[in-house]
Amino acid sequence: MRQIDMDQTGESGSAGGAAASAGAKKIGEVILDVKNISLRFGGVKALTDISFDVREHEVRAIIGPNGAGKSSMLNCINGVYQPQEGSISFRGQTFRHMNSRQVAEMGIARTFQNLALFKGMSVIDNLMSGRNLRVKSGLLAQAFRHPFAGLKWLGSAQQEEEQHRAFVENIIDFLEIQAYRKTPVGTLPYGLQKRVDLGRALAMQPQVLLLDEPMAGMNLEEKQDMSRFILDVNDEFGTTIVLIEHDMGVVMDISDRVVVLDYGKKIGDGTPEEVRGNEEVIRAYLGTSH
Amino acid sequence: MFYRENGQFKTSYRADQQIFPIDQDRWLVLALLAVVCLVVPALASDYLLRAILVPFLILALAAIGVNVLVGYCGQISMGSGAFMAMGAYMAYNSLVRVDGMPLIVALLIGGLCATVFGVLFGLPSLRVKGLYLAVATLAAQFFADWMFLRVKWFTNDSPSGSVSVSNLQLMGWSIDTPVEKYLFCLGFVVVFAWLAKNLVRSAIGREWMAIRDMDVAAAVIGIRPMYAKLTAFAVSSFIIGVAGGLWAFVHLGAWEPAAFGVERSFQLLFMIIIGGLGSIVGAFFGAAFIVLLPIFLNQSLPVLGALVGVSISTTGVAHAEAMVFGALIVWFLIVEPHGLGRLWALGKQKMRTWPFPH
Amino acid sequence: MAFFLESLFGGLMAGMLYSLVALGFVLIFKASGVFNFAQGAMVLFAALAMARFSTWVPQWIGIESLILANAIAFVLAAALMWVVAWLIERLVLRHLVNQEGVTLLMATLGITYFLDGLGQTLFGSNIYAINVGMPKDPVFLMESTFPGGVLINLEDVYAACIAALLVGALSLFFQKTSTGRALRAVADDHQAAQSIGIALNRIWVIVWFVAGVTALVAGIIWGSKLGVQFSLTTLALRALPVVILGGLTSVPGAIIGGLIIGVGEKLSEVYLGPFVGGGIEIWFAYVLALVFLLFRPQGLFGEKIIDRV
Amino acid sequence: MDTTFPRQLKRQAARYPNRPAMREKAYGIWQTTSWGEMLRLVRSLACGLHEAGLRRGEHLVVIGANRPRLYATMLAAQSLGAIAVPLYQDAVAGECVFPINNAEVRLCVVEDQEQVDKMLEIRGQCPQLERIWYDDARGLRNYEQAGLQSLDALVVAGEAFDRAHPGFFDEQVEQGQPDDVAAMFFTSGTTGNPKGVVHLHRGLLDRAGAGARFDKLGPGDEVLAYLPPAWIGQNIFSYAQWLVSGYVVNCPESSATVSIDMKEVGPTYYFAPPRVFEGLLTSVMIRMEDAGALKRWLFHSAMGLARRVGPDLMDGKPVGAWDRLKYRLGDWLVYGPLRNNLGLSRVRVAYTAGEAIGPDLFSFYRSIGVNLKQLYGSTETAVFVCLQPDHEARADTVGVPCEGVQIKLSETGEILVRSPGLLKEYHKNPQATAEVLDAEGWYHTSDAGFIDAAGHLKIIDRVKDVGRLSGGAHDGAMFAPKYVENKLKFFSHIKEAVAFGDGRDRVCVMVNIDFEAVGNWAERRNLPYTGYTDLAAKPEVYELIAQCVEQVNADLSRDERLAGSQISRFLVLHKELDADDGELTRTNKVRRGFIGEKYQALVEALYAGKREQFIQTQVKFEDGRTGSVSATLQIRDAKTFAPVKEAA
Repeated sequence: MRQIDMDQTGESGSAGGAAASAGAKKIGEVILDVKNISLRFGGVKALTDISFDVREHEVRAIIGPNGAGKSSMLNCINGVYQPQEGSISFRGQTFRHMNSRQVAEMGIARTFQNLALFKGMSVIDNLMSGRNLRVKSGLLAQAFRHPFAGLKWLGSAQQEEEQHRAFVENIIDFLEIQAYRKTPVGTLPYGLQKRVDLGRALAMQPQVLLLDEPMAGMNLEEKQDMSRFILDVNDEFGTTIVLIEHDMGVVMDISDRVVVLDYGKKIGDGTPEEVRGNEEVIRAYLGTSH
Repeated sequence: MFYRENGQFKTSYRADQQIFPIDQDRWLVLALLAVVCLVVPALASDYLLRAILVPFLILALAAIGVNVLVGYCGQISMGSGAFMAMGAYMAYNSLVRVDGMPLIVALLIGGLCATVFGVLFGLPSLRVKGLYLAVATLAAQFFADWMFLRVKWFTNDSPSGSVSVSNLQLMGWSIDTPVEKYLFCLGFVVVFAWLAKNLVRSAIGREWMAIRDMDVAAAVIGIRPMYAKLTAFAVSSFIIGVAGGLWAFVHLGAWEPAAFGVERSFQLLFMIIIGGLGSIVGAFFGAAFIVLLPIFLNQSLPVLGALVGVSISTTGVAHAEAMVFGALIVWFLIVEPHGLGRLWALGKQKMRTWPFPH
Repeated sequence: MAFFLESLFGGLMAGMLYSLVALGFVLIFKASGVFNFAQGAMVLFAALAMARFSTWVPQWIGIESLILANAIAFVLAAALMWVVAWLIERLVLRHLVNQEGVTLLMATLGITYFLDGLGQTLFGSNIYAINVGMPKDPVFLMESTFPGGVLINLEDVYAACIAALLVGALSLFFQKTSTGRALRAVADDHQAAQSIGIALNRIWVIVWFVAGVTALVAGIIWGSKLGVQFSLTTLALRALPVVILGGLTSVPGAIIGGLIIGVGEKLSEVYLGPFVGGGIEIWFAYVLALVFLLFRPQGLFGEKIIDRV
Repeated sequence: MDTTFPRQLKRQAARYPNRPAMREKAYGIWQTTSWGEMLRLVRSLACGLHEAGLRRGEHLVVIGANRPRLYATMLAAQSLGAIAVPLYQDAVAGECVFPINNAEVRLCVVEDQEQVDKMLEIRGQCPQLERIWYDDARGLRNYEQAGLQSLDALVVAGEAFDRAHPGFFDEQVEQGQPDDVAAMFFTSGTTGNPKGVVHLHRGLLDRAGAGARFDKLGPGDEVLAYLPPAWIGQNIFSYAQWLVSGYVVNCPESSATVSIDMKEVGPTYYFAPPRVFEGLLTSVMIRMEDAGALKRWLFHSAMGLARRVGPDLMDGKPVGAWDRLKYRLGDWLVYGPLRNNLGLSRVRVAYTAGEAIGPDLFSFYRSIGVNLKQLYGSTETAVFVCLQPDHEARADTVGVPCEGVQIKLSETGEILVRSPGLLKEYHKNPQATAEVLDAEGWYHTSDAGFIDAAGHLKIIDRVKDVGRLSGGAHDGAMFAPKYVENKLKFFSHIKEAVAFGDGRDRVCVMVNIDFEAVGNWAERRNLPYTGYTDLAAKPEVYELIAQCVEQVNADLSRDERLAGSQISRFLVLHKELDADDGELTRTNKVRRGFIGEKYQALVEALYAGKREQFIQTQVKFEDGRTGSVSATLQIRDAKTFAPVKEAA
């Protein structure tokens, strides 16, 4: 994999912070702070008064039995749902409501539990659509892109397309999906589609990556591969990872700190060892009469 | 079968991203262009040019416009007729009211006005989807029908509402013989098809397709749904507007609002359903199909009728034509929702992996 | 003032007819999730059938009495609509189970063209009258309060009553009977309904037949007023905004939407038309629905559309 | 060719500075390195390695797939007079210990994290291994081990050194003489520790030149480098001949994308062991089985014509005008597209080497217009011993001795070779060297064979494997196990076969089914199976293999000398023979002795006439864990035929 400068499109703000220092992973300041979030759908209380923070370059897991509100929490962070109370602050800026477009621009990307890939496009187009956020060439430049590639103004679209293509190829090499570059996404097996979904999120050069059950429905070998990819992303690009998962084994291995949700309430927060010992968590998972 | 791809490797992204990366495809297209530009004008009869080729080219151009909106961006629009009408009338007005106005600029102005009209009636697409949007665009269609009939300014106060255009000049070269009309339209179609192809394979094209495939996911990865939808409406109506101008100026010569009624919108929609949603070449297939089918039916039905002993009048043929269209739409939607365009792509893929099945 | 009342009343009558056609849309959408663009074509097809049968029946079996001939013609036309419904289910819907709404919409476009062609080939394409004994002469009401009274067209009153009757019967059918419940189940989710044993295709034939009958009734009423001609389909297109206004999934929505559009059109024609050059009724309904749509995308009574990620 | 590899590089760089020397598919496109750039890279690497302590005569180990920077490292080492030692990148860590200690290797350059981990794992057993450089830094960010450095850092250091000592590199290259040792290749060897074959610049370059002249190779040719660089064949074709002829070597993106890259590049000069050609043919047959009836009919009728007429056309023999016309049509409809899909359209010359190839497999490729020829050689003879001329390609011979090669037969029928490309010696193994190199300089190939009337060398088998049947109907008849195995392996359903018969009264065979081919065959008959072992035990599969065995017996019965080798009993193995379990060499050749011992129980059962036999075997999985696989194997008798007296 070629170590290309992640900032090549001159984006302001440190995108991806690729130069995390060598040696033990340095976990930085609080980058994302969720304060007393409550979310209701009509009468149904999905989340009640949830607060936790996420530090930079950390692998933060959110676990809990099915229906505990994990996905709803993720959807609040990235603006798909608007919580009734509470606020979310990112790098110091506090927001009551997030809109998903603004969230994407700030550098928070996400994958989807049930694969929201664009079936009508090939793998490489799906990844390139992740780059659309950073495309600067206008409509006209894109229309006249073909033969005028050389010119400064009209040709800028083609040059920019090539830069984005080079960046995306870096991700293809990283995720080892070179052989499927031009195949339609819909025809790939489930495990590979999950990788393309991860690739599309990476194409947005995120500072924080929200992973919604990346290993749901995978066999053991695919789970190992995906965990390796997640750790590599965190290690190579320094991206902060927020991981939603209900497979305890995976979470305990690869996460630095864990939040435990149950019936929309936070019942545990801390390192995997602390959480494993916590009665409430055990009761929530092993299930006793409520 | 004809493909020999060994040795065609790419050493730069520019080479890899060109419109026709495989040599055999490039030769095929160049040969086609040569035939269309040189051989056809020389050999084709006036009837063939005037009655088939010119309408085919202009409808193909309009179909490309509709395909950009419906096929690539997934926004169902039944107002294409209105956009064509706007293109035609505004081109006419700019030609008539401003003397010395070059023909091409007039047509482009018509296109721009259609763009404004299109974006205006594209606004509902921000709030509603699918069926509701279809009805909203019908509003555009009926509003335009009424406007061009009632508001006298558009038709330069002509009593009957019909207007006409004569001796089109293009830098001193008058366009009136079928061959000149054909070449004039061909120029437009080739340029616009290539512009559209560039757009749909660039970033904006991916945004449109993302909105079409799953707009919720598109918003989350940073695509602005409003920007994508409105650009789709804008580009689509610009192309349709110019096509409308060409249809009125070159094909009809004299026309009234009914020429761009709701049947035109349905006809354009049929073209891209049969031709192929989401493919530029599909627009050409659709246009060819819609232009050639009636002619084919006119020839074959009376003969068939005679065989069976039933004499089929011209109105009978018209009805049969409607029935055949209806049946074909349903058949295509069942067998191959992506129409002839997809069949063409599948055929090409089969040729590339020949003799293997996959 | 009398003139206002008159146009208001005329609007209500026209509105009732629109809601009748809109009802056909709602029925099919509620039961099969298909936005049936061919409803207009079905109205024309049914009206043509009725008109021709009412002239052919006396020739075939030689009876004179108008009522009997019309009754037989009505039954024949209804039978024909059953055949049409069966064909549509068999050839189209069966193959397009679970496609998205847009594909089904375009399929109904195909059906529209097919029915237009078929109708005119079977029954000829010039204009026919339908005479079902509707009183034609106008009646004046309430002369006492207003000079010259309010002009009411009896025919419209009758038509409105028939329409109201039909609407009542249908909403009862939907709420109370078991097939009605099955219809509503199918509308929510084809596969779920299939999985609990509802014979999907039988249900769809019933639904399209019922919609066919509503189309027939609407065709007869309009046919007797304006004569059966191709313009009926564009009239049916004007029923589309009614469905948008009232919400695609609610029968009451179709009725009230129809009335609003009917009155709105008549009043705008009378009061707004002159300033703007007249003839605005062809687009007024649409713009009204459009404006309404921007505020409430799901219409008056439709459910809120929630997209889950 | 009295020059050295570095000097040859400088000459090519001088003659074509901007022409492409090597391409590597990376990040979606073919990244091109010109000869000028290659020379600059080699110069920087050489200075870097010198600064890092690499001295003349020392060994430098290179492990990794085909990547331009690894070939540049070999050239850099040779520029300093050091010796390049390529090792197999898919070898297990343990297998690298002996070569590194044998050659006292202090410095090594590897491809990626996987190889770095191997080197670190065996550092305990090779204390002298000081420095390790890696090309692809993926995953190595937090490695802190001593002596570990990225190749980029070495290049930067080398450039600084080169600027400081401008004349150093050229002076070092001049010091190198053609008779210096250039490289060392470890033979996988079927018994005991691998042996280090030492080769000089002169020998390798001479043989490369001879081969290039024989097939008129030039700068316009394209080669795809996809086999392990440690194999002498790959090294000659994509290193020695690359420098001699100046053609372009293309490195694929990864092992998973070789077929896609092959189709893109369309090499003009191609070589592969028979196993690869067999794999291609099997994939063709399987995919054609799934094709529609019309396409299948067209394919089989075209192939029938090709089998009849193709080889003659390829050999330039006279063919009827009507057949020639039909063949041309077939070429446009079937053979052309078939070659295109396999990536062989632009192939001018294709060689198969390393192992004997089944006759039907060989003629299949020639019949569809691929100029496939056989080549005979070994690591010790720097590959080129015999080559088949263009119009004399025959299935059962390996060609005529090429320029500068003398061949003579010993009394036991062993082939002796004398050529400028012979090895200098086995590294630190004079006793083994003496065994193979006699006083007059003849090299003992340990292959049995003879020169036929047309002057072509014909290989029967390995000398020590050619046995004699004893007792029974065919007492004393010759038994060549490889000949029987090749006939069986030609069926797409059989992946590998091991024949026993030496010193026995009849021939018995153990068969490995091809999981992909038989799996597809089973699915089409909706025959359910859970895995390899279950499929291999199916009676229907035994029936399928029985038919193959009977057909082989029919062929064998036609040749009176080989009639005795007909297979009387066979069984289907429950696991695939695998190099990791020591059953195959690194180039997938059967290690018959080892298998005979490991499956002793099965061999006894075969000859004792038992109907079935339980067997349990140790298996090593990819990630090093070991497990065991056991099953009760059925044993079947096969129909044999009375030997047919040769008519002539």
